[in-house]
Amino acid sequence: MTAVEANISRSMPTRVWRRIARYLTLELFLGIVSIGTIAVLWEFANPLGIPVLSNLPPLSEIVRTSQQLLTSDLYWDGWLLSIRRITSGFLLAQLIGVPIGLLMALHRASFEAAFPIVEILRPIPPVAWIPISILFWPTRELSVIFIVFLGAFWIVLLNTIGGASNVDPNYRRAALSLGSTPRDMFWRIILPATIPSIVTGMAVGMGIAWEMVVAAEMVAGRTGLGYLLWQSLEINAIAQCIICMISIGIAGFLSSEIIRLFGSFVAPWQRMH
Amino acid sequence: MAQVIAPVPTAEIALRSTAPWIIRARRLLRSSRPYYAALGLCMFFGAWFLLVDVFKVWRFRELPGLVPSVKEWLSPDPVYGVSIFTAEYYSHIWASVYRVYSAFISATILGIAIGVLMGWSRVFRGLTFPILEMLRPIPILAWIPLAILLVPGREAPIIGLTFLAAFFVTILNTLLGVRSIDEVYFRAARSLGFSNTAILFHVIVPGALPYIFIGLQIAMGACWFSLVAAEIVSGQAGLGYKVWETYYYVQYETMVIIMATLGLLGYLSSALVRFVGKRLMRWRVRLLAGV
Amino acid sequence: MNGAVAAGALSIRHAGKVYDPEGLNVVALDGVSFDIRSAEFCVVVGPSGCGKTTLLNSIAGFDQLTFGEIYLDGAVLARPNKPPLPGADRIVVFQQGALFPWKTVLWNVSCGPIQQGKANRAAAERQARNLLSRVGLKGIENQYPGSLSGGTKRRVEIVRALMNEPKILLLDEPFRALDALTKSVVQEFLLELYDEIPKTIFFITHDIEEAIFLGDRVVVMTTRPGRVLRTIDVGIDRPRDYRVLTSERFLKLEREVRESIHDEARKAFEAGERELA
Amino acid sequence: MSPIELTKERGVVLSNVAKTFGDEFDLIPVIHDCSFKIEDGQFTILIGPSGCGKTTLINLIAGYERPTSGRISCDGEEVRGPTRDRLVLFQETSLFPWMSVLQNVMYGPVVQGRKKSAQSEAVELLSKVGLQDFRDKYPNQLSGGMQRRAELARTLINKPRILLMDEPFRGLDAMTRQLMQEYLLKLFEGSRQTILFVTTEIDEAILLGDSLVLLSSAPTSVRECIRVDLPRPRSASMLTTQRYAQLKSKVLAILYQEALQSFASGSRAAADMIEAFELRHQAGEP
Repeated sequence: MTAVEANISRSMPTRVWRRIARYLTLELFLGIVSIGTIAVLWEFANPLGIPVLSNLPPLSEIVRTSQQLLTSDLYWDGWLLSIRRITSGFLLAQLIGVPIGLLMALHRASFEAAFPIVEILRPIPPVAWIPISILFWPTRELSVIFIVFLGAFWIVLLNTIGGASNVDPNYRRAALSLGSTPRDMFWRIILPATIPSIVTGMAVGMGIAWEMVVAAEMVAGRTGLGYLLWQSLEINAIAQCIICMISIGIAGFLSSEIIRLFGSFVAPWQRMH
Repeated sequence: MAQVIAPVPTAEIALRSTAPWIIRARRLLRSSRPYYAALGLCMFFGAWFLLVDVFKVWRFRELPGLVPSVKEWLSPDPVYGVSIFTAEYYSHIWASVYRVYSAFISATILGIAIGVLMGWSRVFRGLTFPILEMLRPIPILAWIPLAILLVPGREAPIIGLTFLAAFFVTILNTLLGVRSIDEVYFRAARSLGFSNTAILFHVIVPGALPYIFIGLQIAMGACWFSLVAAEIVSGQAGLGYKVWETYYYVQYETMVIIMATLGLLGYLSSALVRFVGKRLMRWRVRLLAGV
Repeated sequence: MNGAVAAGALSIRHAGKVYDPEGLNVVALDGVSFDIRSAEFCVVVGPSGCGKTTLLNSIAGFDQLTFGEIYLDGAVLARPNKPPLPGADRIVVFQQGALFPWKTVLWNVSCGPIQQGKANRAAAERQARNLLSRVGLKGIENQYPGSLSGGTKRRVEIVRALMNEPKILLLDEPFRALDALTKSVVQEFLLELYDEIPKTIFFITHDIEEAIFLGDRVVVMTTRPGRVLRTIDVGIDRPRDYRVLTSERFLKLEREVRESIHDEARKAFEAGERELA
Repeated sequence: MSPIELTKERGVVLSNVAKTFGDEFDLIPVIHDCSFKIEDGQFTILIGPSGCGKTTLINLIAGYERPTSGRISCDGEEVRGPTRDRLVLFQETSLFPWMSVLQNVMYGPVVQGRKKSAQSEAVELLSKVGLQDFRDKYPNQLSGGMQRRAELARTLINKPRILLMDEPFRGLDAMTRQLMQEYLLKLFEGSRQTILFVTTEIDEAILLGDSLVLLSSAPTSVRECIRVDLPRPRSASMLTTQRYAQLKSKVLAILYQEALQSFASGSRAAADMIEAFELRHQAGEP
């Protein structure tokens, strides 16, 4: 208990205070202070002449433009389209990445054959694939989804391989001794033990998927949050730019929260510490 | 391999005196890895060649062929002026490498400094962590328009973006690393009379190093990802810009060369970070058995 | 090294520790008092949760007392809520080991005097090499702790502590993680060092056999809230070796302590199991 | 090597077993030449200095590893691979963290096709080990002692011919360890289940064991076999009897030399090498 908390709690010796004090930690107090000062500095940046913040429109203007934007259909269509692209690209990456990852982890020959190819293709930034994707896929939509797919695919593949090949040998040996058939070993031992790494791969993959949707819509898309962001760049609307950025940030945050919830549902034993 | 293995007396369990890399090489050759790897690569390039160059299956006919691309890459006087013999190729490489490494190194230094500060003082962490957590979910590429509108010049926005990609990751992993150091090492250091700076250099930084290098690996990958996007939008030179320019002017073979080069540079950069990590963290070498 | 100044007399007066004074009022240490003469090997033994670690940390400066005082050589060391600063006069050998894994053995052993400015690097390293070879640990100076066995790591850490010529050596169940055979070897190593370099030692453990084998005086503590149940003068002459373990006096003492502590430990265990159920 | 006639009598027989790890580049002999017998219905103890290859012996008997030379037979047939006749309790818990305690215990019967009776057997065994209220909890919600008891239940439900235990109580605190020892004694004296128990604690070895197999330091061979003629049922009070003290000093004298020998052989002590190798090998290096 730090000094600050100690004297706060000593002044109100009731049990109720114990529960409040748990939330009123030092971090909460400092967090409010720091975010508050930045908001104030941002709002009055121009009169105060603060270097970076003064080039940005004041906070109030951003809030005003956001009200207009939130009511426009373009904005919400953007959300729907981006989410549709993300889900299809992301789900495809899991449906293909996890099985291949498990195969490569459990079958040595396929790992030794496929891994060099992974080592060649993975370092190529997915954004660099956009031209090839546009050439190859018949429609713009498919080319954007392919880029999102690439962003999430490598991560979940490597995490699955890592998870499945590092299963604690004592689990495998115990299961073998208890008389498990190869099918039992896979479904009851290897797969459950790998689930936590797969979920980590999905969470990181989702973050990169959102990066890729922004880039792909920037270049190839005609719609979506990413495209809206580029349009505001063209017409020099900084306020709209910032709102789109924040919206994408919120979307990214929400989707990784969904993955985390999915993870705690699929691997309940993880959080039971 | 049913050799008779003579029991070696315990006193001198000596490793054969041959150099370790020879041992690794001979072990590798005896294992099945190189042969399957060769098989895998043949299948990949074979498929590319058959699908695109030979049978032009379905949509593959739109793509650049394997043979023309390799020919262009290796020819002393390439059709579109970019091959391993032309200066232009290396100028683009240098432009990209310069941007990535200047951004990466500055992000590493600043990131580690701030990460250590956040790990060390609870007040500083209280002030800075919320801001970091708010900015982190925003995809790096979403910063591009703001960078272009606000940051003057041509090089600065690109390097700034690549810096951001590495900066957040490094801070977070350094913070994670500092928090992972067992309290017992701080107590031991204090009772042995270490000053604060001594604790910083001899306990905090080395202790956090393993996490820091996990962060640096991710950061290097993120740098190359963001560099290409930034160069496509606002670059004049650099591999990312060149990818888009060759697509625009229908020079598809050169586009494949640039993509392959990006892949190679990405791989070499990560390998470099791993190598530096191994050197700095020799103490993590597995036990005597020399794993 | 032998002319260590004859200091390190410790006296603990009604030391007490209450956790979370506002809420649940958990009394960890309930007025513990005993003295340790200079250069005496004192062992505190008791079940888990009897506050022996709190006592050790209060001496070392990592924890603070709620009431009572601790004096070192007559001067006040710790007062309620005013813990002493950790220092080289009270070096702790921790339970899970605290050799810096990222530094070589030589660096670890010689860093104390260097960081305190008592010696320059060359002198400290020479002294470290000399001490290491004297205790039979020659040849591992340039290795990293990660590549040493459990027993060797413990011995290096004890050498690192002694390099600083502390007034008191504090040992917090240092051999708990070792298997029994390695433990007996390292225990004997500590005894040999103690015979050669007399030093006040404050050793805590839950292993009765270890307490009697090592200590001149054994302080037996009750389970929570920690109180001194009884103090025993072992009275087995030194140097001691493993044959002592099966001597008549040793077995009598062990039976004595085991009975007085057995029901204490069962109470602590049941409390522990209940918390989990 | 003369073809050793495989004795038909019950129990496990090791004859001139040797095991060497690594390939021809870095050869580490872990077990030099081990021959001993684990009689049926007996509580046999394997005891030796740390890093002397005890874990490797367990793996060889369980069938996870093949001996480099020599032969291991169980009830006359040669040991080929892991079976439910020879089940292992590892040093660290190997309860499947993703299954509840009940599912863990039922795993054996379920995969062996006895689904129907599995649940009732498991519930009955769990109440015998005192974990009936924890059946739906996950392993990481249990204390060290409880995890060990759950693992014992998971093993005993398959009625193994021999129970192999690799320092199972090492991580437990003194009190829990004592209670687990008493519990294991009650279990053994009730069912005469054949047990091979690896430990480095001499008190534990003498309290529990009928016969002690003393191992040398690395590479391991059998130094001596000692019979423990303390009466059954055993109790902790026997720890301070005179007969016990004689046994202990005899065992201590032999093993103390071995522990010293593994320390004395220079900085690259063989024990460090073996301990490191076993850690690496246990981590399942292919």
